[in-house]
Amino acid sequence: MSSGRGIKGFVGDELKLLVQGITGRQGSFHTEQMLKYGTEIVAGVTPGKGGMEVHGVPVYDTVYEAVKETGANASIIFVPAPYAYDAALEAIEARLSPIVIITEGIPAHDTLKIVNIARKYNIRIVGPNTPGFIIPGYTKVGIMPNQYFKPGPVSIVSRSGTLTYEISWSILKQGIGQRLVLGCGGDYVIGTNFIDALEFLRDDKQTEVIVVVGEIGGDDEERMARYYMETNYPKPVIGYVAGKTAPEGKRMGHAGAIISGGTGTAESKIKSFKEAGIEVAYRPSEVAEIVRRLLRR
Amino acid sequence: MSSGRGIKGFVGDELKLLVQGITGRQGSFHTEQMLKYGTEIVAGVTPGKGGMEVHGVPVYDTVYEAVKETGANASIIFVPAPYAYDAALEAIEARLSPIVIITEGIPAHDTLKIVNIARKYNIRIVGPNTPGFIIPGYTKVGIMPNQYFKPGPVSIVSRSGTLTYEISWSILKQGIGQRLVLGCGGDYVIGTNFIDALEFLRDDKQTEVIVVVGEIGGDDEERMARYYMETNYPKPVIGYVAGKTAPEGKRMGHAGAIISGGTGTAESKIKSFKEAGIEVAYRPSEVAEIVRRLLRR
Amino acid sequence: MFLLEYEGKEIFRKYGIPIPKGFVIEKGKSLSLDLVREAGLELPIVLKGQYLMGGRGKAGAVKIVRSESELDQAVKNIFSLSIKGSYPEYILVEEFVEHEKELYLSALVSKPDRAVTILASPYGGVDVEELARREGALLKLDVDPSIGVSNHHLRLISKFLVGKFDKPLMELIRSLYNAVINDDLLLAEINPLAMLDGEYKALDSKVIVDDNSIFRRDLEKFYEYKKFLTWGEKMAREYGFSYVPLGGDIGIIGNGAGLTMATLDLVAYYGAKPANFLDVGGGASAERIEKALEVLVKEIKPKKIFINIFAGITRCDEVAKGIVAAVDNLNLPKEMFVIRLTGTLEDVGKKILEERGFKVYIDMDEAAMEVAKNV
Amino acid sequence: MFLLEYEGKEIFRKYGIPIPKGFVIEKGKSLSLDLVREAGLELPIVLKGQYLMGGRGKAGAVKIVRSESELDQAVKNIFSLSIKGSYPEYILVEEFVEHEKELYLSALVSKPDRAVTILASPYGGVDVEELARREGALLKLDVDPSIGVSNHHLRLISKFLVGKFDKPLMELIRSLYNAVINDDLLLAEINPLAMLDGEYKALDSKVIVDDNSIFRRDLEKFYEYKKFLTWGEKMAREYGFSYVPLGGDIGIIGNGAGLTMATLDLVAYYGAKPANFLDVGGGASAERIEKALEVLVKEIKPKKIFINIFAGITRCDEVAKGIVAAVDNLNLPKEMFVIRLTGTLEDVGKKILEERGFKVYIDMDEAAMEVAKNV
Repeated sequence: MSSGRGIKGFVGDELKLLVQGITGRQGSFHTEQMLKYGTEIVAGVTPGKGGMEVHGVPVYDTVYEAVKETGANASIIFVPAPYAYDAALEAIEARLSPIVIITEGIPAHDTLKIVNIARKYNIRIVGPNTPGFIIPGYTKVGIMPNQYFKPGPVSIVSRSGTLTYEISWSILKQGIGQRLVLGCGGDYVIGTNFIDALEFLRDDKQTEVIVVVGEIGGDDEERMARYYMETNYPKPVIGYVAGKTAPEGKRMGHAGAIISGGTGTAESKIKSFKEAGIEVAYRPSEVAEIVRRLLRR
Repeated sequence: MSSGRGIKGFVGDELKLLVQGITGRQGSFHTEQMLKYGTEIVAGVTPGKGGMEVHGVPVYDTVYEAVKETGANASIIFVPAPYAYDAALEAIEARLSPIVIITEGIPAHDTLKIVNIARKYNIRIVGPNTPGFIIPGYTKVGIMPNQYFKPGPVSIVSRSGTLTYEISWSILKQGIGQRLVLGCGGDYVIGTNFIDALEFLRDDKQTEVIVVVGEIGGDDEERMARYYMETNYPKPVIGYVAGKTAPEGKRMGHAGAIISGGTGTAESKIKSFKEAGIEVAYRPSEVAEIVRRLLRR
Repeated sequence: MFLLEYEGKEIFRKYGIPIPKGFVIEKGKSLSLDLVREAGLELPIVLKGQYLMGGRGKAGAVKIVRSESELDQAVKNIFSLSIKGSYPEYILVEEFVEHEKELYLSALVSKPDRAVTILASPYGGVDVEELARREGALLKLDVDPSIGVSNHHLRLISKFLVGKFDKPLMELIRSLYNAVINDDLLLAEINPLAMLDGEYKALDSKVIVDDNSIFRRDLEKFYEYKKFLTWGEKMAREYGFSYVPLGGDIGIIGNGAGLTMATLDLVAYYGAKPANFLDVGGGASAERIEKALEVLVKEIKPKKIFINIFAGITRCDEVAKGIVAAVDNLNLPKEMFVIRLTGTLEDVGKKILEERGFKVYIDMDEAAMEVAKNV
Repeated sequence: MFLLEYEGKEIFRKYGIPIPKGFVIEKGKSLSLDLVREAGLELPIVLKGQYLMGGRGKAGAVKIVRSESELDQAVKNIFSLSIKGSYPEYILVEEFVEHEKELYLSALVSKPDRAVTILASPYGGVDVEELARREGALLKLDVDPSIGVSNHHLRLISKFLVGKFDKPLMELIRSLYNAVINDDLLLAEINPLAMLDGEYKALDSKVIVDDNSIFRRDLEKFYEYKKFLTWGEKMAREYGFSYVPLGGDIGIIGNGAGLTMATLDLVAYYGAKPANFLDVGGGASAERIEKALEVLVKEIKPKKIFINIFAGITRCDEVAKGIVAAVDNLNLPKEMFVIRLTGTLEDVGKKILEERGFKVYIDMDEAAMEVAKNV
């Protein structure tokens, strides 16, 4: 009974969310925000706090119990970095997917193991250090403010948070809504990168244009550009790269945002976009202009 | 360019075999036997023996080099038990599939890890402690004698070696050949069990009848019977179980062949076969009689 | 390989799993109150006969001793109690552990799940099979050994067992898992696991070590390995064949575990009783065949011997030579033998045997019928 | 966090990777031949300035000293050599290692492969980027960290490096992998790895520790952490914002790393030069905003300040209060500020600021154009 709300390979049509770390400050606040947005949150987990309620959501001691009682099929994780590895494994073993890891400051080696184990079970990890994702009109599994998103044909995948809201809003001001807004996460190792996102958006009928919001560090943008070109990607992609003025060797906020040994520069990324035929926006607001032109509205 | 020789989900149409442990006594002997049978063996590996030849097959120091040079895509492992874990991982990381582990005496915990890691990469493990498999007219990746097999419509999956040749031969004496003869292996933990085999034989057009040769210990037979019934298996299966006279608590040769705590008895297995509508043979030669009847020849 | 209770508890101790204070006395030794006190114990104590098989409770081989006067008789009684013909060679002397609750806990290599499975129940002291039948009494958790046990597993099990996250219990579960992984165990069962005032003690142990781990582990120190073997069992270990005496009339030799079992079954099918299981394995030499026959003749003393060889790697000429050698050396009557021989070098083997007056069968059923006749 | 060469070598030593004999002297200390001999070294020795960035070879901060007379001058020289404005605070004094061959070896967390990647080349002493360009010069091996490094990896790398399975080299590779896994390293590079008579020594080290491991690892002992911070950098660490001085005219404050970078870029796009990167993070309090402004004003001394807040979790009223407090406490001219403020509680924030005479922009471009005007 596909309602077409979900996105194949990413999230199903009947998302029942579990919030891990629901009793914490952040977990509790965003549970309320997600509920307001209409997300179906069926359970929360905080070890030792089983039996409580948070904004009407029942809290369990373990994921196992929560899933057994409520049929949760996806998770969002707010637990502090030292416990995030264990929490993610708990979600993986309960076969929840996607698992969105909001937590900042998880060691790269922990994430590496999480991602490799998840892959084994065909489970999607989003993040860590991500704002999550929102599918306007269906669900929000994340921490983005509710007001900048409306259903529409543009999907945005991004390595940052606030900048993504900025761009979403500027698109919205043109009267154009979004199909999916996905934060890939600012960490060094992440579960879902640009290529992964393009992969599952390829056949998503409701996505007409894709915006990729990159930044300095790593080569996810370059690889995405190559993927775009080599697989004859069937939809237009607009690229923006933050950090054109960043110096070498300095970390710009995100764990992954660092230019080192001359690699990871904005120039390199923009060049690869151009070579692949991806239209480049130089200002955040230019993204919206290009989107409007491409959609001929 | 499917030639229909392979079996989907098990072995491809263009098998290029690597022999790990090719310079050992067993490895070398069976390399010759397999070559005689017509198996395409492209390389062998024995660490430290790179540069040699065994029956005309080039030997490499590492699987990596062997695969790079020869394009090997499957492996048979003859290395002694203490080194088998490492050899299997080497084959897994080179993405060879299937990987047939002939070696006897591998600790169950090593096999457990091998099997779990292989599953992650979607790689098929056969064995350990198996005679391997033969697809008459195409290839032999195993140690069974060459003379008891001819192409035909019967697939045999078995937990034993010699008994399987016995049954194959008795079928052959009826003028009926085999599509696949597969030894699942006599160890406690194995990579491919009866259900796995039935799974990939389900859609194999060339298999008309399946013979399952079980034995005491574990509950692979009972599970297979349940699977057969619950999935409305589309082909007739004939079951034979060795060990009807075995006492409790004594290991009958194979690591896995032991009745303990009243479970794993032949009676239980035969009962589950009958309940599932699987025809039971009480003597090895009776298998051939039932096969002939079912094929109406 | 099964371990004795006290051997299993030694492993528990190594991994930090609490066990009752105690010590072991050997058969033939007596037990005095002084000895008990030297070991730091006080009455009451528990005496437990050490058997490889279950059922000792029912047999009366577990005895609580509350006064000095009972001590001597209790020891003697237990050493004279057999279970299925086996007498204990050791008694485990342990402190009597008061407890408020008994739990069940085990970790094992699960064949169907291809995982290390942890089983737990708040209703200890009962068979796991019984617990499995009771709705909701047993928690089963599969741990992927390529990932390992995680804190969340421990939390879940602890809560199931005692209703809360109990650190000592969680550590105990982790230790049990580690024992299974690091000591190549197929099973480590604690039943019952006693609980008193937030402390835990493993009152019993059931441990199986993987025989295949022999190349990296000293298995020869364990009772089941070093225990009294019959001469035939020693020969089997030395010459590399599998041998299990059964008590019937027809001695059996086969090659391959499955074929040998099938041979036993076929003999029984035609109405006779197999006397043993003997698998000579793959590629058996004439010598191994000869020794196998020697074991059968001397230890099993069968009325007839059925040799069933389907030769793949095995060579029929070697088999034939072994039979001839055994017949000559042990002065055996030809009439004792029914020989089925087919496969690699069948003609050579057949010729050797026929020259010595043996009939050689090709068909397994025919041969089995023949051997079952007139026994 | 980058480690100094000698800090990286300490880690190597901990994992059993052989390093040259040596010791470290601090800036201000002098070096005598006696000191060298006390440490068990003899001339010739190598003096190496300890920098966080590369390029010291070219800069002349590595010096072989062959006679006592050169010693003093060499030390002075190195301490006075700056690379990109940074002077070394330590010199590593090491034995001079004769060797017949230089290899390249590293293990790192690979972002695209989501693996621990081992890189190896028989042509050491050359940049890895250069090696990657040479056909067949570099072996790249991805290790799944949920499985770990296996013997077969070690065999393969050893053969690639020295043409055979060399036990000491294989152990060294395993140690390097273990260091990366167990010490939360993002990179551990040995270049060159010297070889002489079958022995190996890590002549240099390049090690990056994962900053995120701070909750389970003592990172504060490392130079990059404890090194002299500017007052502003200390404030940033204390109040939890990210701050990087850059040297232009326009002070920048944003929320979110991406948005702040984009703000810098936009200012540059409209022709002005950003003076810094300063991300106040999510949900910043008035106090954090105030402190951020204080850092900018006192340490960067910008001509103008551009505050760009797109409030999600952040609240505009808090931001406004912080600005007002800073302006009051530091006596700042309103004209200095261009403020873009939108999102959560936008109206409240706007009202607070407008009451104080600030113009508040909603549109990022407009604000950026404004700030870039007349600088």
